[in-house]
Amino acid sequence: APAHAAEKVTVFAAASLKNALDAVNAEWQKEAGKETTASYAASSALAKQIEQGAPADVFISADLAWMDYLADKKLIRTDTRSNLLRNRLVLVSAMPDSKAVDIKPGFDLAALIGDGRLAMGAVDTVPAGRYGKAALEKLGLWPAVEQKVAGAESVRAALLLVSRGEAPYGIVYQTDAVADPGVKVVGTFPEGSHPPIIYPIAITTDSRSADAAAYIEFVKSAKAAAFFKAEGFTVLK
Amino acid sequence: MSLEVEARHRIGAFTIDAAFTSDGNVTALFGRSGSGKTSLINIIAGLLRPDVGRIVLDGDVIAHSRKRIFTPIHQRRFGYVFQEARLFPHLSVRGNLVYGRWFSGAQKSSSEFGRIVEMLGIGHLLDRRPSTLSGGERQRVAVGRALLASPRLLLMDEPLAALDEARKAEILPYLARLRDETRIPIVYVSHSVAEVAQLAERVIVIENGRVQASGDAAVILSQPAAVHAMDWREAGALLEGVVESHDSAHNLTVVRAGECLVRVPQLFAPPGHSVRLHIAARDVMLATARPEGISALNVFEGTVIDLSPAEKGSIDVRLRCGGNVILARITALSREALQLAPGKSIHAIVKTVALDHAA
Amino acid sequence: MSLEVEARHRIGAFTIDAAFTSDGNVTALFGRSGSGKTSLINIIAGLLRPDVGRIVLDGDVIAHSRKRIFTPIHQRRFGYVFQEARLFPHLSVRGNLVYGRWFSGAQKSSSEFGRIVEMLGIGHLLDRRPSTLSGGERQRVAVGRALLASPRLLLMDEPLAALDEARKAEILPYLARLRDETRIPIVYVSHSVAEVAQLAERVIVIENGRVQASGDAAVILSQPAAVHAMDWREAGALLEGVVESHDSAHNLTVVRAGECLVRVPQLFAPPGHSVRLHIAARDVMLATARPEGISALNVFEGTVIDLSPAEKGSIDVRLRCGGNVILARITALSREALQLAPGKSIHAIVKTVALDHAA
Amino acid sequence: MTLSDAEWTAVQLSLRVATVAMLCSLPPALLTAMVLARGRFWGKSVLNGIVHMPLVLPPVVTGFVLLLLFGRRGPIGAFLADNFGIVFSFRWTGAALACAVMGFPLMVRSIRLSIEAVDRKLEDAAATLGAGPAWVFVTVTLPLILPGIIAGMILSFAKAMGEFGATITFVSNIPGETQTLSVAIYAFTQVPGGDAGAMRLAIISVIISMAALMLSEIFAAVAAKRSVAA
Amino acid sequence: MTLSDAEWTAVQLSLRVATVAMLCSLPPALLTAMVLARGRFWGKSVLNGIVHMPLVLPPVVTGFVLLLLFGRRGPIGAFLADNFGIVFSFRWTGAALACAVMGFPLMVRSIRLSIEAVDRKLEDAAATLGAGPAWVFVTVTLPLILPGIIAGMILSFAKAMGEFGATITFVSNIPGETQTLSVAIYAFTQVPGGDAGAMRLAIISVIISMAALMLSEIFAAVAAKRSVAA
Ligand SMILES: Nc1ncnc2c1ncn2[C@@H]1O[C@H](COP(=O)(O)OP(=O)(O)OP(=O)(O)O)[C@@H](O)[C@H]1O
Ligand SMILES: Nc1ncnc2c1ncn2[C@@H]1O[C@H](COP(=O)(O)OP(=O)(O)OP(=O)(O)O)[C@@H](O)[C@H]1O
Ligand SMILES: [Mg+2]
Ligand SMILES: [Mg+2]
Repeated sequence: APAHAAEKVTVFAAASLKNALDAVNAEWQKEAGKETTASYAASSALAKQIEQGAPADVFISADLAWMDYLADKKLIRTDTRSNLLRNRLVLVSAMPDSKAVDIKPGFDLAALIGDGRLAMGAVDTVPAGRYGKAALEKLGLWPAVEQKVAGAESVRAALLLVSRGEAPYGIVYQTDAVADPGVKVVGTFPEGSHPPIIYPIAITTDSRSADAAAYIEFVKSAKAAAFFKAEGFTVLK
Repeated sequence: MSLEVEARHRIGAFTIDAAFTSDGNVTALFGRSGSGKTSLINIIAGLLRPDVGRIVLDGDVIAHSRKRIFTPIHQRRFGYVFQEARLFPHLSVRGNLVYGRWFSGAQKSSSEFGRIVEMLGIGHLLDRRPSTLSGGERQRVAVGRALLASPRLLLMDEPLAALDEARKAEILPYLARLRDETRIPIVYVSHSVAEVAQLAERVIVIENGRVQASGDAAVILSQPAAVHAMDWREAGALLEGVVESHDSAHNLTVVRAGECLVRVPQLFAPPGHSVRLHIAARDVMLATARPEGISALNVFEGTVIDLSPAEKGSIDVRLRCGGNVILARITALSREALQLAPGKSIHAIVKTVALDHAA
Repeated sequence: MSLEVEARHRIGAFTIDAAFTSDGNVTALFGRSGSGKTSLINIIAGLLRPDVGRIVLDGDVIAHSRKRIFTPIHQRRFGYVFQEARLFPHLSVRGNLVYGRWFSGAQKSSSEFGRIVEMLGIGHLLDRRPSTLSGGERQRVAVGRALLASPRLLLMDEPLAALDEARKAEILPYLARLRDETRIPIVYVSHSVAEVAQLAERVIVIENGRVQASGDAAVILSQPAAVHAMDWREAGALLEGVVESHDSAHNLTVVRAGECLVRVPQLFAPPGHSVRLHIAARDVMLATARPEGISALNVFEGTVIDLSPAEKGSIDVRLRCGGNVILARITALSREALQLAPGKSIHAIVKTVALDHAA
Repeated sequence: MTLSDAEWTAVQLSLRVATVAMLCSLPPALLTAMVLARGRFWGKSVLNGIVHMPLVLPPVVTGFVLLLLFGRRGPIGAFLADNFGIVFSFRWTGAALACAVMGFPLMVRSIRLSIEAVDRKLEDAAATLGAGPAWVFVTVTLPLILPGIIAGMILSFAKAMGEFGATITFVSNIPGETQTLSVAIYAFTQVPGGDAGAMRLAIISVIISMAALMLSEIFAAVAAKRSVAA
Repeated sequence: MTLSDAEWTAVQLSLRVATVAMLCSLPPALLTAMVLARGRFWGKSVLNGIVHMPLVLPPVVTGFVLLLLFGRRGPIGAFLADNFGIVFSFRWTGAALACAVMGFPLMVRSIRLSIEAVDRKLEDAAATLGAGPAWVFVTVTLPLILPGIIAGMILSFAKAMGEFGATITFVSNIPGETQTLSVAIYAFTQVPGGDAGAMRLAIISVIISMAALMLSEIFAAVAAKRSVAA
C-alpha cells in the first residue's frame, strides 16, 4: 500500500457527506491525534476506483448498490460493513406561500406541479433520483408526473433548479433541503414508500491501515452522530 | 490629368519626404533599390497613411492630412500592380482577373477581357490556381487584374520586371495605348530607361525618400548626372516629333522632330500623329565631316552646346540639331581627336535600328 | 566543371523534357515566361523529383532515377537564389545570411561576410526583419544568403530582376569573380542578354519545356533567330579576347580579339587576362570606306559572310573581321544603299562607349 | 447493433444539439476571433479571459452560471423569454446553448489562429480593387481562414458530443428533450452494471464523431488546397 | 482574500498539474500534429479519431478508460509501475495525465492548424542551405508554428485548470494529491452551503487563468511579430 495510507486513514465517501464527515474527521484528529484523508466523489466513481486498487481504507457509499457491487467482488471486508446513516426524501418548493401537503397514494402531485417541472436527481443514475422514482411508483404517482421530471446531475443541482425557480417543485434529500433557506419543505415521503436510503460503511479488503477499525468505530460513535444529525441525517445504530 | 502628391512619413529609420506634381499621363518613379518608390506608391494608394500628406487627382482631393480627408482605399479605384504579384490564392486565375469587376461600376466588356488576356498570354491559365503559375505568369495575371478593375489611376510597381523582352514588347505598347486612348493616368516604377522612355511624360527621381529631380521625361532622361538610379548606359535625349511619312517597302517611318527628319523602324501611327523618340547617348556617333557610304540613315548637322566632365573616360556632349537637343556619349580620347568644344559644328550619326525600342 | 542534366517530368498539363550538358562555369538558362526554367532549376536543386532524370556534377552522380539515386536536397549543397526571395520571416537579415553557415562544413570567414554584405549594400539592414525590407533589398539578402552558404553549385533564378542598374553593376562583376576565382559553377536564369553575355560561357535556350538550343555563349548569342526569348535588340556577337594594354589617361583598355584591336572602357584585368566582349548587332555600323573624323574608336576591316532575310525592315549582316565573326544590324534601305552582298569587303564601326556593359 | 427507441432518440438529439451548437456559435465566434485578432482596445484581455472561462471553470460551474443567467428567472433568460419567446430551461435549445458555450473558446481560438496567419497584403490588394471592408472580409478573409473555421467547427461539434457537465446542470436530463448521448452515457456509468450500456452508447458516439471528422477532413483538404500560398 | 492551507495546496497542485500536463503533452502533440498535417498513410483518419476521442466522450468515460488502462491493475499502469516505477493511480501525476489527455485534442488541433499554414517553400529554402529534415524542423518549422504551439498550450493549460470529470474519475479527489482546484470546486457544489466556497475557488481559478492568458498573449504577440510573412 502507498506510504501515506499506512499513517493516515483514507476515506472514500459520497460527495454529499462532505460537510458532516469533514467535521467528524476534524474531531477524530482532535481526539485520537490521527489524520484522515477524505476523497469525496460520486459513489460510482469511488467504487470503480476501489476496484482498480485505489488506496482507500474506508468506503462510505451513498447507496447500497455500489457497496454491494464491491462486496460481490470481494473488495470490502463484509465483517466490517454496517449501515451508518439514513436519509429521508422530501418534496420542496421555492414558493414561500406554498402549503404543506400530505404525500400519500392518490395525492395529485401532477396538479400541484402544473405545467412546470419536477426537479429531482436523474432517475436512473443519481441515487436520490432512483429513490424518488421508487417512491412515486409505490404511491402510484409516477405515471402522472413521469413526463414532468427533470433529472438533475445531483441532488444539489435539483435543489438549485427549485431555488432558482426553474422548477416549482423538487424531490431532494432532507439533508439538502434543510440547509437551503431558498426552499421550503412541503412534505416528507412516507418511510415505506421507497427502499431505505442507507449510507453503508465498510473497510476495504486492500486496507493496510491499522487505524481503520478504530476510525469506523469513531464514525459510528455518539460523538460523530451529533455532526451527522446536524446535517439532517438519521444515524442508524 | 494632374496628380499632386505630397507626403512626409517615417517608417523605422527611413523617412519619406516627397512632393511632386505631374500633369503627364504617365509618371515614372525612378530610384535605387530602397529609395522609397514602393512606399510612395503605397501612400498614393492609401495603403500607407502618411504622417503628413496630400493627394490630389484632377482637382479631386483624395487625401489631405490637415483637412482630415482620407478617401478609403476601395473608394479610390486606383488599380495597383504590386511589386510581388499578390494574387488571391483561393481564386482561380479567372477569379483573380474578374475580382475588381464586381466592384467597379463601369464594367469592362468581355471583349476587353479577351483582349487583355490575349495580350498577356494567359488564356490557357484561366482555370489554374495562382500557386501553380510561374513567376512571370503570376506577374502577368496581376497586371491583368489591375487593368480589368476599370481604375481611374494605375499604380504599377515594376510590373514587367520578371518578364521576357518579347512579352514586354507586347505589353508596353498596350500601356501606351491605354495612356493615349483611355487617358487613365499611370504611375510607373521601373529600373529600365527603355520602358520609361517609351511610356512616361514625367519622370520623378527619388533618392533616399526625397525627390531628387522631377520634370519632363525629355529633360530628366537627358540629365544622367541627376539620375543615379537609372541605367547609366541608357541616358539620352527625348525628341518630340510628328510622323511625317511611311516607307512601307523598307519598313521605315520618317519622323519630323524640329527641323530634323529622323528615320526610325516602322511605327503604326498615322502621319501627323505625335510621337516621342528616345535617342540614347551611347548610340550617337559624332563626325566632323558628313560621312559617306555608311549604313546609318540619320545624319544631323548641329553645334556643340557643352560637354560634361569626363566620367570613367566618357564624356556626354550636348548638341543642338535643328531645334532639338541631342546627347552623344564619346570617349575622352575622341574628344581630343575631334577637338570638340562648345560652338563647334558637328555631325551626329544615329543608326535607325538603334531607335527600335519596342523590338 | 561539368554539369549534366537530364529530366523528364509532367506537372499538370506542362511537360518538361530537357537534357543538356554544360562544361562552362556559368550556364545561362534562357527562355520565355512559363517555358520551364524554374522547373528545371528545381529539378537540379532536388526540390522537384522528376519522373525520369539524371544529374551529374563533375562526375558525381547527384541523382539518377533509373539507379534509384537521389541525394537529399540538403546534402547537395547547391545554393539557390529563388525567383521570389523566400527569406525566413522569423530571422533577422543577419540570421538569414548566416543560416547556411551552420550547416556548411567550410565556414566563410567573417571578412567574406563583410565583403558580400558590402557588395550587396545590406550592411544597414542586418538587424531588420525581412518583412520590413523593400523588394530589391529582399532580393539582395537572398543572394547573400546563397553565397554565404559555401555552395558547390549556385542556382540563380533571375537574381537581379528587381535591382537597379547601378546595383547590378556591382553584383555582376562579383559573380564573374566568383566564377573565375572560386570556380563555383553557376546556373543562371535571366532575361537580360547583357547579364548573360557578361557571365555565361554556355547558354541553354528552353522553349515549352524543351531545350531549343544549347551551346557556347558566343555561338548562341549571335543566333538571334534561335533565341526567341532574349531581348532581340541585344542580339550580337561574343568575341574572345586578351587584354593587350591599358590607357589610363583616357580610361581605355585595348583588347586583342583575333587580329582586331578593340578599344573598350577601362577593364580592371591585367594584360594577358582573357576577356569576352559582347558586341550588340545594333551597335555596329557599316561603311564602305574607312570614315575619317569620327568619334568611334573601333573600325575593323572585314568581309560580309552572309545576310539574314529582312525582319521588320532590319537585316543582320555577319562579317568576318580579323578572325572574329561580328554581327551588324542595318536597315533594308541601307543594304540597298551600300549594295551589301556576301564576299563584299566592308568596314565595321563600333563605338567604345557601346562596349561598356557594366556601367 | 440495433438501437432502442430511447437510444435512437438520444442519438438524434445529440446530433441536433451538436449541429445547432456548432452553427449558432460560428457567427459570434467569428466576430470574437476577429476582434481579438485584429482589435486594439482596452478591455481586450478581459474579453479574452471571458472567452476562455468555460474552459477554465469546471463544467458544473459553467452550468450553474448559465442557469443563473439564462434560467427562467435569470436576467437574460427572462428577457429573452418575455421579448422573443426564447426559452432555454429544460429544452434542447438549452442543451445546445450549454454545448455552444463550452465549445466557444475552442472555436474562437482556431479561428483566431487562422486570422492571425492571414496575409493582410491580400486584403490590401482586394481593397485597391474596389472591395470595401465587408466585401474584403467575405471574399478574401473568410475563404483564407476556412481551415481555421473548419477546425473550430470540428472542435465545437466534438465538444458538444462529449459535453454533459454543463448541460445536465443547466437543463437537466430529460429524455427526448435534453438527454443527449453523453448524458445518457453518464447515466449508465452511475449504476452498477451499466458499463455495457455505456460502452454501447460510447461506441455510437465515437462512430458518429468519426464520420463527422472524416467529412470535415475532406472539407479541410479541399479548403487547404484552395488556399495554398501563391 | 486569504487562502486556507487546504485551498493554497489545491492552488499549488492545480498549477503543477496544469503546467506538467501542458508541457508533457507538447512533444507528443507536436508529433501527432505533424503526422496528421503532413503524413499520408492508411490509418490517418483512425489516428485523427483517436486524438479527438477525449473530446467526444464524456469526461467520466475518459476517466474510466484511463482508470482501466493506467490504473494499478491496468495493463499500461502495471507495466509502467513494474518497469519504470511510474505510478499514476491516485497520484498527482495521474491528475496531470488526465488533464493532458483531455487537453490533447485541443493542442493537436491548434498546432496542426499552424503546421498546415506553414509555407513549405521556406522549408525547401532551408534544405537548399544545407539543413537536414530535423534541422529544418527545429530552425524553420518550429519557429513558424509558434503561434499554434502557444495557442495549443493556452488551451491545454486552461482545460487542465477546468478539468474535473476525468480527473476525479481516474484519480479520485484526494486533498494534497489529486484534489485540484476544479475538483475541489466540484466537491463544494455537492454539499449544502458549499456555494460560497465554490465561488471563492472559482474566482481564484479564474484569476490564475487570466494571468496565464495574459502572459501567453504577450508571448504570442512577440511570436506573431517575428513571423510576419515577408
Ligand atoms: N517597417 C519598416 N521599418 C524600417 N524600414 C522600413 C520599413 N519598411 C520599409 N523600410 C525601408 O524603407 C525604404 C524604402 O522602401 P521601399 O519599399 O519604398 O523601397 P523601394 O524604392 O520600393 O525599393 P525597391 O526598388 O527595392 O523595391 C527601404 O530602405 C526600407 O528598408
Ligand atoms: N502545379 C502545376 N500545374 C500545372 N502547370 C504548372 C504547375 N506548376 C508549373 N506549371 C507550369 O509549368 C510551366 C513552367 O513553369 P516555370 O515556373 O518553370 O516557368 P519559368 O520558365 O520559370 O517562367 P518564368 O520566367 O515566368 O518564371 C508554366 O507554364 C507553369 O504554368
Ligand atoms: Mg519597391
Ligand atoms: Mg521562373
